[in-house]
Amino acid sequence: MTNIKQIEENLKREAKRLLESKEVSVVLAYARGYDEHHPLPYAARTAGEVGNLIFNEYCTYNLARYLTKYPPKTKIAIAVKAADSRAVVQLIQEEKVKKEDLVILGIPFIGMKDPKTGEEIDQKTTCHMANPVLYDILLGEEIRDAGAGSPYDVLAELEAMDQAARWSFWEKEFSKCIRCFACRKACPMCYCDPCFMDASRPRWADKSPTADGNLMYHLTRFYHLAGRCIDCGECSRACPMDIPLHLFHKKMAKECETMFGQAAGMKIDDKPVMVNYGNQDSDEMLK
Amino acid sequence: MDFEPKILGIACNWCTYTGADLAGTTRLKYPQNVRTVRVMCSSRINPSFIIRAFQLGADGVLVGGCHPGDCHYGTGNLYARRKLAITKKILEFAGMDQKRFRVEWISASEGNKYAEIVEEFTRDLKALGPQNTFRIEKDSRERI
Amino acid sequence: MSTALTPYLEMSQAIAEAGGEAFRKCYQCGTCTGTCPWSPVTEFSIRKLIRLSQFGYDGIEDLMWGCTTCKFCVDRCPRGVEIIDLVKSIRNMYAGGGLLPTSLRSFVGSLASRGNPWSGDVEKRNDWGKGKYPLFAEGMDYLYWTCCTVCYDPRNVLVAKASAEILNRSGLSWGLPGTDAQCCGESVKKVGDFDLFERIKGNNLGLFKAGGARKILTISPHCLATFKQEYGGDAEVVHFSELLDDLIRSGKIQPKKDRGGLKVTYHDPCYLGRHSGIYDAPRDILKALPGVELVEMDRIREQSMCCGGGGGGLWMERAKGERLSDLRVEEALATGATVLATSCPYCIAMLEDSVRTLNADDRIQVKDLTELVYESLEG
Amino acid sequence: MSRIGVFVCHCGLNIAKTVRVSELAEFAGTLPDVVVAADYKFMCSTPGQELIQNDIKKYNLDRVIVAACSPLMHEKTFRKVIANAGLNQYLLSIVNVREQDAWVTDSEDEATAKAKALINGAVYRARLLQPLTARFIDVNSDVMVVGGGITGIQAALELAETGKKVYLVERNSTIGGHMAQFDKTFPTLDCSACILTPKMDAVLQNPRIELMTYCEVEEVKGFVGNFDVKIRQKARYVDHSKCNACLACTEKCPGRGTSEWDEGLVKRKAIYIPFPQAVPQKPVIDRNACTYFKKGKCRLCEKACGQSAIAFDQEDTFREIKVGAVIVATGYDLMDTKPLVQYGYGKYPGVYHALEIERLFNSAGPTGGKVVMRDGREPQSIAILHCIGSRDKNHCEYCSRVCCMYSLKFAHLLKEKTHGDVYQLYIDMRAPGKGYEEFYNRLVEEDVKFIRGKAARVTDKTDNPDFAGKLVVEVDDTLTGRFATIPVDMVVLSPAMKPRTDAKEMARLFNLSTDKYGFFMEKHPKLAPLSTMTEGVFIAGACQGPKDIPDSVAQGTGAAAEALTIVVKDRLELEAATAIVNPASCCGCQSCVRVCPYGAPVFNREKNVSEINEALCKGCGLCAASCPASAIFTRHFTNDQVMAEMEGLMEF
Repeated sequence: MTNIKQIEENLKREAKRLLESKEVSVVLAYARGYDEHHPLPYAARTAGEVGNLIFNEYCTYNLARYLTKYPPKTKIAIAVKAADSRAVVQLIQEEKVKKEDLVILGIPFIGMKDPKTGEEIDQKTTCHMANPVLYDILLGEEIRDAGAGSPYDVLAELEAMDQAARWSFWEKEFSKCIRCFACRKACPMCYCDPCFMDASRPRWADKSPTADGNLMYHLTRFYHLAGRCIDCGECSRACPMDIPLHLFHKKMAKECETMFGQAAGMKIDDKPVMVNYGNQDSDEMLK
Repeated sequence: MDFEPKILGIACNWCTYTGADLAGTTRLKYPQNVRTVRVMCSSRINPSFIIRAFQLGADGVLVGGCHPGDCHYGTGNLYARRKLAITKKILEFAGMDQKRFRVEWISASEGNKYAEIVEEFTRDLKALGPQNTFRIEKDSRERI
Repeated sequence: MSTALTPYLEMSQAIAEAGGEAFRKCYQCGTCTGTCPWSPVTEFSIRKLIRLSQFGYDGIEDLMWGCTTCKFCVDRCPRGVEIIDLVKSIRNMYAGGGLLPTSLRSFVGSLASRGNPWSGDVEKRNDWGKGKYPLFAEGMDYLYWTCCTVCYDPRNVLVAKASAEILNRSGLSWGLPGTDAQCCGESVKKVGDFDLFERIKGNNLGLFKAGGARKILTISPHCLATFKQEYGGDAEVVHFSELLDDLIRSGKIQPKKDRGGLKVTYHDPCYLGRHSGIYDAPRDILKALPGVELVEMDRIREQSMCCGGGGGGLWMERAKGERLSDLRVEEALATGATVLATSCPYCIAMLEDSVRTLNADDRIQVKDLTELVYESLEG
Repeated sequence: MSRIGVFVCHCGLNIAKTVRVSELAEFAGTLPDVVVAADYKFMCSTPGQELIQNDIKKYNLDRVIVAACSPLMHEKTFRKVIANAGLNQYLLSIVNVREQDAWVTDSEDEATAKAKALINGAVYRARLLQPLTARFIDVNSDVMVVGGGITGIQAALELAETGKKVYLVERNSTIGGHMAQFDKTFPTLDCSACILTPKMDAVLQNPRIELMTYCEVEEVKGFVGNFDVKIRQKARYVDHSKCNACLACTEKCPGRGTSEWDEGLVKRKAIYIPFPQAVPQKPVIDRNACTYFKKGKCRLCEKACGQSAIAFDQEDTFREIKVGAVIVATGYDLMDTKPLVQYGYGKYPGVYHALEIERLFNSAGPTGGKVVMRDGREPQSIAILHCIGSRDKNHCEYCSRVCCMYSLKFAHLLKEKTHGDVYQLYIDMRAPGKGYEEFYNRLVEEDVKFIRGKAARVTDKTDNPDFAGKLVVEVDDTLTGRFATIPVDMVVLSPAMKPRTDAKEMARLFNLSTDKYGFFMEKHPKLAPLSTMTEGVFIAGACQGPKDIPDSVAQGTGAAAEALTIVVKDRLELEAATAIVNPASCCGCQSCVRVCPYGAPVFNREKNVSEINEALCKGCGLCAASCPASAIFTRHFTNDQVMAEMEGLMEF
């Protein structure tokens, strides 16, 4: 696997070339935060600003969420890891961005670390893939053996619980929610503005973080992300109260894969599962 | 007085609601625990409705739609099937007892099937007892 | 006194409660009697029996013992009336009160005392095998449930031997039930003695569970149908013809001896065909025997003619000319076949009886599938 | 704050018997925002309606709740009632306390408690109802009739008489349907051709009927008043504009095809007209039987044709036709009797089914009207077997209604033409129509032998010497209670009437639903037998269920009248409950555009929001449920209205 420093070099070289040739007007990557372990998302607009770019094991942010914030037709280059590339594919599927406006810099890497805890994160929270699904330029060699086990193994413990135990688990977790909406902010697929939570007719949930309001917010978001979530784990990392939201999203991704035979963000010409139907969908899933 | 479950029925106007009417015109007798909301198509049902129904204290939710292929709007219930399937999985993973949420395809000519399902569902729910998972006490809930 | 009929509705209510309420669906169209194999040869009319039970008119006693539960009428009834259940429930009302016809009292008595209908000595149940074959033990592939008829009836003992020899050559691990095994109880339930049936069933189910039998192999289709439809145990039940067909297909049993163009016709036993839906396995077996030419009779498969042995028929006295097995033998002779093959001990007994009474033993022989296959192995 | 009026109907005793109506009205009065609550014996009657209208004015109500029968019954009635009292017709909520409450329980407490909960839900919902104005769309005044059988012909003629243009689409190369195959019709024994061909000719001559034979419906788009039907004109390989129907081509043709018209009893040429009085009387070429198409040489018909009308290079062509209403009259098929092995159809040549016998009787049929069997013999004894497949749980559980009568007709014709013995094996002789019983009595007097018993088996194997060479029918003669064997030369089966084999596809084309046997589903079996759930599409004749010619003709006329109610108007009021996008909330995810079956939502590229074309929107609400930002309001079923009703229902 290409050494991380080498990837950073390649990133800077490509960013400089793209900006100087005006092929793109902005390069989305990472820059130093207040220290090495806490990088920040960074938009380099001129060749000079490329110097600030860095890439290390802590650059976990999913930059795809910024693609929907730029006005249409802006040419953007974006550095994406495996999971982030699936987010880009999903956005293209939903026609929120156009492939021709993007230059995708793929980063094949395993071993990202969670800035908060410093632990390695790939097995537990992400989609377990090493190579980006879609890229124009690859900033390192492709990784052959992506390691055994499926991303859904981590669900075994929760799935083994009986319903009452699972309910008390989630009830406790949701009660911690302070409605800061960081999870919504961090998610590349949550681009609705205003969100259903901001509606007042009907008021789906009360504005203050009451138990039932939290329940409605999180369960509805799980539904909105079903078949669209690319399992990057950013929502849990962004959550100040450490609610393991990624587990629920992972479970939904697993169910969608088994029921509809399609994983999110894998192929550009797929249609998102919830706005599609299969004649061969069996009624068993309703039993 | 033993426990009488409250079931919220959401029925599609063209098939299940008409089927329920047919059960009435043929004077079939079935328990009166179901209160039905009529919607134009089973695809009108938003998963948030189901979550809200359980929050409002429903002991069971019965969604009724046309058989796949019979939908008055063509493909409405095919989308609904996926939406309701994922809703079932959300409820299950969150910890709601699976037997409290039923989705049945009941056509306009299946009055007896409607009556049988309501009877069976009421029996199951009586065994399960009241639903206290999502229920929120009435007083802590302001009016919409 | 007037010959007018008056409805005796308490009787029909009682029949309904005993499990025969299906008579309410009948609109007396006559398909059942038209289809019933007994109609051309006897006074018996199943439609009349249903009519009488609808109103509780008297005359039920004269008709109630005519049916051999061959299920032909049930398959054809346009109203889906479960006619066999009705016949069972009528007989239950009479048998319950001990009003069995004399010819049936002996076999029911023997079942009650010895657990087999042939007044056979309980200890001698497995003596036909002369100790050569193993008893069933946990972990074996199959519990080979030998029906009382193949244990005690001299003619059918040959079937037991042939089948045992085949199993020995099949490479499967199998064993016989102990001597505490009893009849599957099909006939006794069909003659209406439900309590005796429940007792026997309890005993046998106990044996299955105690022995830890996962797969049960039966030689008689009556055991097959009763175990599957009435016993409700969780073990898998397979008929000998189904297993034999697989064994031949997978090459574990290779019939080699050329039978030199032997003309064989096959009689579908009602409990293997209509009751259990097995039609092709026996035919594939016969086709796999070298030098055997299978010629089919007119009434076969779903439309097969009953031999008259089911539902207690084996023990009922039938006047000459009123025996279905005679007609069946004649039909077999008409095909020019020299062997009438079948796969049910009751059919073997009935057809053998008819071949003798029609003294056609020089023109045709009755053989069980296992015997034919066993003879083909000897080469 | 809204001012709600609640009106509880007794419906005579239908509701009042189990729901304590006065207590219900009283309860309704105590609910917040309910200004008046009353109950009355018949709310839908004129006094009942006036009661509501007076209360609207007296208490100036702005919402009305009627607790009565199902909204599917009288919602439209009560909408007119409050509209006439000046209140917008959508400010109404119907509570179903009859079909789904009073009629389905015997316990008064249960029924009343449920009624209270239902009313409470309605009050919650009523508060949020919005006034809606109906929309109007223009209506195309033409009508399409699909299916050229007697029903379709009748409908087309009636509509053309009123001055409307009619497109009559028929799949076969001629109109006339099954009726044209018959020789006589019961009970009057009219010759079928004599009463049908004038009507067929009238269709041909009528300038306002465009006859489209050898055509199939390919695709249907649009909605009531504006259907857009794509028709496939199958290649005839004969240019009908040039052909003068001299039929010289048919003499020379060496091609051999099985004649579907004669039910396969006989062969026909490759270039053919099905029967002499076919309309149009111009031939078509059957590709599978034509030597030119199979081997590339022949073209004898081209040489024989004086008008050079033969066109081997013809292709299927398509036409888009705009109509305001559609009548589907696609008729029936007879059940295939081969699977009923016990009757030996297909095994014994002497066994015929009903349509085959009709062709034998028909003078234009394969045997010129003489009853001659496949082996050339004239039958001296015939058995007609009723209920083959009908009234049978294993096949078709329904009674096919017409077989008793046409079997009687067969018996008469067989008696008349063969002077032989005729047996009829029936379960119940069903002769309910005008002159039907009299026809049955006439047949009894003509010494037809009626046996009350369903035939169980037909076989040629018998050991009775004097049955040799005969077909033996085994039956339980239930009147004598004895088993009987009837030796006959010929057996006629009266099979069940079934929907067309492609009824499912036809239903999908026109968005119709079918009942569990495959017949098209009417809106209401008693009150709306000809209309369907799809507005503007009507059904008539045997495609809706087995029926005889008089009923089919009556339904053809009825469907014509119903279609007329739409096409006489130049503008049509459409359901107002459609969906609308709130652009402020739309996040441009286009889920609605992807799911809508009618293509109503369109994505506006500049504003990056979806907009809904209300003319195409049917108000199903699929888009609203798929919209993550809940930016779409389906009028009359908005999110807050549904959730409010749920809250009200769950309160009690």
